[in-house]
Amino acid sequence: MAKMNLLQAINNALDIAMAKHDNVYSFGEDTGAFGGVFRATSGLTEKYGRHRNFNTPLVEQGILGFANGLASQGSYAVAEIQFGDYIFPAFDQIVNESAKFRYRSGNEFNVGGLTIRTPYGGGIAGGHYHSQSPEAYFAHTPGLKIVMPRNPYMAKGLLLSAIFDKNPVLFMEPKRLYRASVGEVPEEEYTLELGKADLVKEGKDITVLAWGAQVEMAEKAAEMAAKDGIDCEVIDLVSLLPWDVDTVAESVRKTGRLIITQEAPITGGFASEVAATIQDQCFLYLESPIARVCGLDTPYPLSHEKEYFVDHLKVYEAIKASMTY
Amino acid sequence: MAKMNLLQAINNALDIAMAKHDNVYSFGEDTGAFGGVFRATSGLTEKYGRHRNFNTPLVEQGILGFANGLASQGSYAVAEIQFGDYIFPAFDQIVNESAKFRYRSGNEFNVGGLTIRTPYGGGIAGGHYHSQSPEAYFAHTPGLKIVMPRNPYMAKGLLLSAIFDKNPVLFMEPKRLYRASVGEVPEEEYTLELGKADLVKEGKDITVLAWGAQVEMAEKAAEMAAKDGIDCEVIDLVSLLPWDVDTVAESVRKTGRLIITQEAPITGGFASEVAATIQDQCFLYLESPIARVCGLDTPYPLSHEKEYFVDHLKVYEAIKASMTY
Amino acid sequence: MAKDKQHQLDIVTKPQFIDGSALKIPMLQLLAEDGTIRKGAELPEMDKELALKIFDTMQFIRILDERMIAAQRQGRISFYLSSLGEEAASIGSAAALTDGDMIMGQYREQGALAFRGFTVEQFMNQLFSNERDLGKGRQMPVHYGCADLNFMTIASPLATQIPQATGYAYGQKMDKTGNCTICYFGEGAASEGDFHAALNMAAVYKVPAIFFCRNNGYAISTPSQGEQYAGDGIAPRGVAYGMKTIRVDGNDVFAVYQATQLARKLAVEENEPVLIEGMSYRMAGHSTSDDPTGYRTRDEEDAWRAKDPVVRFQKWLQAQGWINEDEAQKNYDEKKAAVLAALKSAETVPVPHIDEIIEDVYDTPPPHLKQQLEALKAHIRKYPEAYPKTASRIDGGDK
Amino acid sequence: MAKDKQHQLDIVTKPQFIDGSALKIPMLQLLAEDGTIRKGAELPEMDKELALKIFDTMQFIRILDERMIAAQRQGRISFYLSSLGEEAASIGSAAALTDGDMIMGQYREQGALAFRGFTVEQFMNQLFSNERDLGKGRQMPVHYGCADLNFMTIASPLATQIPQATGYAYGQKMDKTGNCTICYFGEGAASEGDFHAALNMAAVYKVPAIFFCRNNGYAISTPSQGEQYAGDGIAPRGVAYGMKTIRVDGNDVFAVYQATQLARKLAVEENEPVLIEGMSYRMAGHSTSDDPTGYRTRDEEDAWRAKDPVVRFQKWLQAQGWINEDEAQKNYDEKKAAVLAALKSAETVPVPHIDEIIEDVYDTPPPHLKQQLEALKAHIRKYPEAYPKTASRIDGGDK
Ligand SMILES: Cc1ncc(C[n+]2csc(CCOP(=O)(O)OP(=O)(O)O)c2C)c(N)n1
Ligand SMILES: Cc1ncc(C[n+]2csc(CCOP(=O)(O)OP(=O)(O)O)c2C)c(N)n1
Ligand SMILES: [Mg+2]
Ligand SMILES: [Mg+2]
Repeated sequence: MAKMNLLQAINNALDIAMAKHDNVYSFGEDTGAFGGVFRATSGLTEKYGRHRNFNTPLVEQGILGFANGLASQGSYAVAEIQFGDYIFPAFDQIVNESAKFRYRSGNEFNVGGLTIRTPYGGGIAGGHYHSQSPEAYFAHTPGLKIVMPRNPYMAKGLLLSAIFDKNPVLFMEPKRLYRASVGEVPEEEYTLELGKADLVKEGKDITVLAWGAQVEMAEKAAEMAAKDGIDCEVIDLVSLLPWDVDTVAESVRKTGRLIITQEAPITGGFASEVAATIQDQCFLYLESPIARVCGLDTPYPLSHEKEYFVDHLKVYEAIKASMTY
Repeated sequence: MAKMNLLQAINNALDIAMAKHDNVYSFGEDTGAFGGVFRATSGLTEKYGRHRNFNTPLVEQGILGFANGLASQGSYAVAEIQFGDYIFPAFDQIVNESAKFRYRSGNEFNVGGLTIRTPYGGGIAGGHYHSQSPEAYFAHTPGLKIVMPRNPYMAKGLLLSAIFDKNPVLFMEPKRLYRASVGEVPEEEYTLELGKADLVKEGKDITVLAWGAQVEMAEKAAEMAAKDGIDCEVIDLVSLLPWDVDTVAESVRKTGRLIITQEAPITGGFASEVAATIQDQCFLYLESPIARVCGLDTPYPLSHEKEYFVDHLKVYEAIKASMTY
Repeated sequence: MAKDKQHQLDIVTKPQFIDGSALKIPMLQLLAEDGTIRKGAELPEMDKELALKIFDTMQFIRILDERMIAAQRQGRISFYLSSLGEEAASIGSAAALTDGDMIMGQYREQGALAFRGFTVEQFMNQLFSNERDLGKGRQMPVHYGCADLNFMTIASPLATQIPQATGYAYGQKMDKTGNCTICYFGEGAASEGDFHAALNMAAVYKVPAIFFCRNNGYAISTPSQGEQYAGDGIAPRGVAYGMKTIRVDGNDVFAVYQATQLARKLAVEENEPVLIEGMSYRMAGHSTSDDPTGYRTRDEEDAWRAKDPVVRFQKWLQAQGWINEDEAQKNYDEKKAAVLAALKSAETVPVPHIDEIIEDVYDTPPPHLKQQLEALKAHIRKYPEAYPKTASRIDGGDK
Repeated sequence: MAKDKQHQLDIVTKPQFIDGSALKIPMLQLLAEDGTIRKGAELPEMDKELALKIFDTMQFIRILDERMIAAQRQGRISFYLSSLGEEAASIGSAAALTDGDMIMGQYREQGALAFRGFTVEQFMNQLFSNERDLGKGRQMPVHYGCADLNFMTIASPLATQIPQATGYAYGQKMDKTGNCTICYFGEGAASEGDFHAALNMAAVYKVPAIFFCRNNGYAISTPSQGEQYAGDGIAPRGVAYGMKTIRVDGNDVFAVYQATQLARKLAVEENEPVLIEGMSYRMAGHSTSDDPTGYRTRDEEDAWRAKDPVVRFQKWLQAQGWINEDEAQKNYDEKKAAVLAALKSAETVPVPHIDEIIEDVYDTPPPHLKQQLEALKAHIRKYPEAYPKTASRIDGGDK
């Protein structure tokens, strides 16, 4: 075990993957010898050479096009998009290509070796274009997997799973926690199963569901609620596609109440998908409406970041409201 | 009044808009003198010249980039994307640019004059890439309006509203109905309000909600259900962003039951947003879980199109299941 | 002119705007339109066997295209897209490659696929979306693909395969396969951002890729010159990316063959990506959904008919004494019979079993897809007459 | 060489690959690095008033950049991005335009904005995201914009403004405004698909647009040569699109001014879009988040320091007798004082009222946004200490 922050855990997972297989490649804007603007890929060029960890020209659609081709050739392509906000020029390559590659060819070809890494989320004074949480834009896309770790331990195990998973995986890294989240991480290789939610804290009164950096807000809110005598069950969804309906539904059948919190704007967010599914599956168990605690339906405003941010206080208030419905 | 099919109604709306203002421009791939692959823009070059209705080079991101710039200059830019399936290369220009143009500039600049027209939907033997219903990909984007007409009358009135609306509007045309849907349409200019749902058929037992071409399936299913003595209220949502929560909620408070049907895959679709919101707003009125009748979570398969298609039978079965819950 | 150190640039002191006229790219032609060898031209080596295989493939594709357009008109298939007039471009280039080289096409390269050995049955199974289609009937007609033949499955979104070719070739280079990737696309698709990304990245990474632009004058109804681009076609862009570039007469199978052969050498031996622009003409409509009389003249079409690549090559073969009219006709008739037979047979093969609807979304179907399939099957069982193609076999053991 | 009718192409019979060496684009330089006029060069007309306004703006931008980097280090603003070394490119080009011409920048063109008349207070209000910011404090520092000055609001996504410039210029042409649009972007951004779309469309539509590429050698840490592109920079691409193109020394304000002046004439009078590539160097880090010692050498930076555009221009001005060292220093000190004063004052202005959070998403806030605002305000009222910047004024009448 070693103490690592989330960035180090990711760097370590990349290192292990590249050591394990010669045909794991890591690339993106500024990810070469410089190691990326967040330094997630630092040291990799030194260790594996400039043909395995390298800079790309500044073109996200090209990064994903290249990555799709490389993965279809049988390699493991780990592409970094510098900020989640800049993934949209690659939207077509991801949604129309990566996601449909295997299906459309009848499994003659596939891009299972593809992993897309990108930092996402707010709370770092990034304004409109360095704060977005675009996961829901991708979650409507059969063929993709989407994973969002909340801490270093999960990041390493999930990233190793993602890289070697036989399907294209979008791996979204909570950049607010890159350095802020520190924890014990095994130094050797290990994997964590994709598609499984993680029970963060057991409780009996109400279920609070989150993913990525937002789990921290759920936990903090649960602590506040505990002082009011409310026993929250906190679940980290971990994977958004496919997502672990059973774990969430089972918890809600037990607690009878559900709060879902996400950073992204509420309308059309992934919280809506969870709410729609759970109201269906747990209809007879629900004691109050499923509440979504989410970003406003506006772009991410710099000067009102604190107000916009879905903090623990907002989640806490929603817990109380649900309990007293 | 004149009999028009949906294409003619759209062509007529474009004609009226271009006659009304000199700075209404219509453009897209093959939309020039040829009139577009569906002929929605036919006759416009003849009437308004090749500088007002014209072909673009084959580049969707360029079409939208150009359109954003033209709209920001104060013109009305009506851009056609040949198929909804090919809108994704323009995703960045729409989601990061059109939608945020006014907000990010503090209203110094805006692209309110932008309208994006695109045919969408399945049932025409189009396979993966001529059948998609991508509305939900855009519905998570504050700043956009999204409108989907179901018939010629609505298409004309809504398109005229969209073109002159002060916000960027994504106008999605049900291509399955381009020629199939025929109706009486006033020949003069008229507009229909954006953001308002339309009550297609009153009923008291259950609410069936749809938009675009799918409204036809809701109506047919309602007819079948009527024979079983089930009185359906059928609502056309018309606008997805912003959407008319009140009309839907009011109906569900009356009927106690809601079916939402969409062509797109179920996970992360717009039906999920409606279900999440309505279970919250109508919690105490619901007599059965809100049911979503949607596409499978797969790409759109050609040879199983009939099976994949969300037809009236599937909606009808869902109505019965909800009534007997 | 002095040199600027940092940029190694020549320095001038008078402002001068440079435009397309600074870079005129000529067109390689070896076989003249009348089937004779151009003065000064030297044909690349091509033995009789290869020459006849090329011609054979050309004939086959002509027949296939013709029959399937007819089949579409008869309502037997939903859609077809012909390569009439462009056979030399795809077949001549494919002939210059080895079987291990990857082919990534746009959709008008049935010639390259046939040259690789895709059988008439395989073509038909795809065109009829039946259960024997390698693509499991999921895509529209002409979206062929075959891993065994290193022919990447065609997909409708334009230009997406171009940066993918760069990535694929990167993998080939790193794996030291000794192979290259050829990527075909139209001059229309070259307007897409993906084209720009692809060629620039290929030049930077020095990958063994051949980018073959079929410039056939149209993108559906949009003429290339002046409406798709204002410059001298696509070739100058290769030069701008610092990539070796050549323009050929796309209707001259020898020019295509020679350029591709040399390009392959540059790609595989020197990791130099190459751009080839083949000038040709789309003789038919864009597809069966299109009627070109709406946007071009008969005269223009006739002018190009005189440049027919198959006729031209046949003349040369006959002059060579490698084939005569009767033999050519006999081959034609045989192939036509084979096409008709395969068509009839493929048409009766059922669509894939309904269970296939959820396969290949992921490597194995996750629980939610299995549930969705079960629900769908229950529904089909309830209304078998509404889903006739799959209902009868839904519970059969023939999956 | 024969001509092919359809394509007007020269025909050759020997295969020859063409590469970047076929098109070498020189660099226009009028003012040598030592501030003297190059032999053979003729300076464009520039009166004393304009020359001093340009120099003034250069000085101001230097001070602004320097002070704001310091302010960021002190934690007074969150982010800053300097244009050190590239002042001649943005100011020299802006000086060649009229006030009615639209400017669309990337983010390193504060010089052009200052030249247009953006006041030091306006700069500061944006940098401190306060309620006087024209952009209502919504975007990160340096994302300036001003409709009155025809300076489009900067946005972070790279290259998106390039096709927008094509569209904007199309509108100008159709409205017969007699104006053009200038669009700035880096050589890194020129790799994006949007660049390709923009220039090709501009050439096809013949719009009055000037595309000004600031080639400053880096995109964050990525060096241009060999990692961003393999060709001869960005200029050859203009030629490939059939667009008039010129390359200038971006550190020579006269070369920039002259090229832009001529480009404007082509754009406005002949509807000829123009590509200008200005060769320069990003002297500072990419932004305050960046430390360039990780990817480049001191030596390289020093070599470029010798080409400083401001020093060079000052030397010329002094030789001209239009300014002397003392005057320059005095101006400098005055500007510095003004910058410091504006900084101090802007820093104390509050952020926009919380009601602004839902404004401008649409032209008027729809009901769901009003509800979301009300809920947010109720929440802030409950926890005022958690939202100190807005809580105190939440119910004040000062919106
Ligand atoms: C991204 C995308 N946009 C639009 C289309 C619709 N479309 C199909 S083919 C075509 C024209 C292509 O022209 P070109 O690339 O020149 O190839 P050609 O058909 O001439 O062989 C268009 C616009 C598409 N398939 N994909
Ligand atoms: C679409 C997009 N991708 C990535 C980024 C992150 N980014 C910001 S600036 C930059 C480098 C830009 O380099 P260049 O265009 O050369 O301009 P310069 O900074 O050198 O002036 C990058 C990669 C972005 N802002 N937008
Ligand atoms: Mg073409
Ligand atoms: Mg740069």
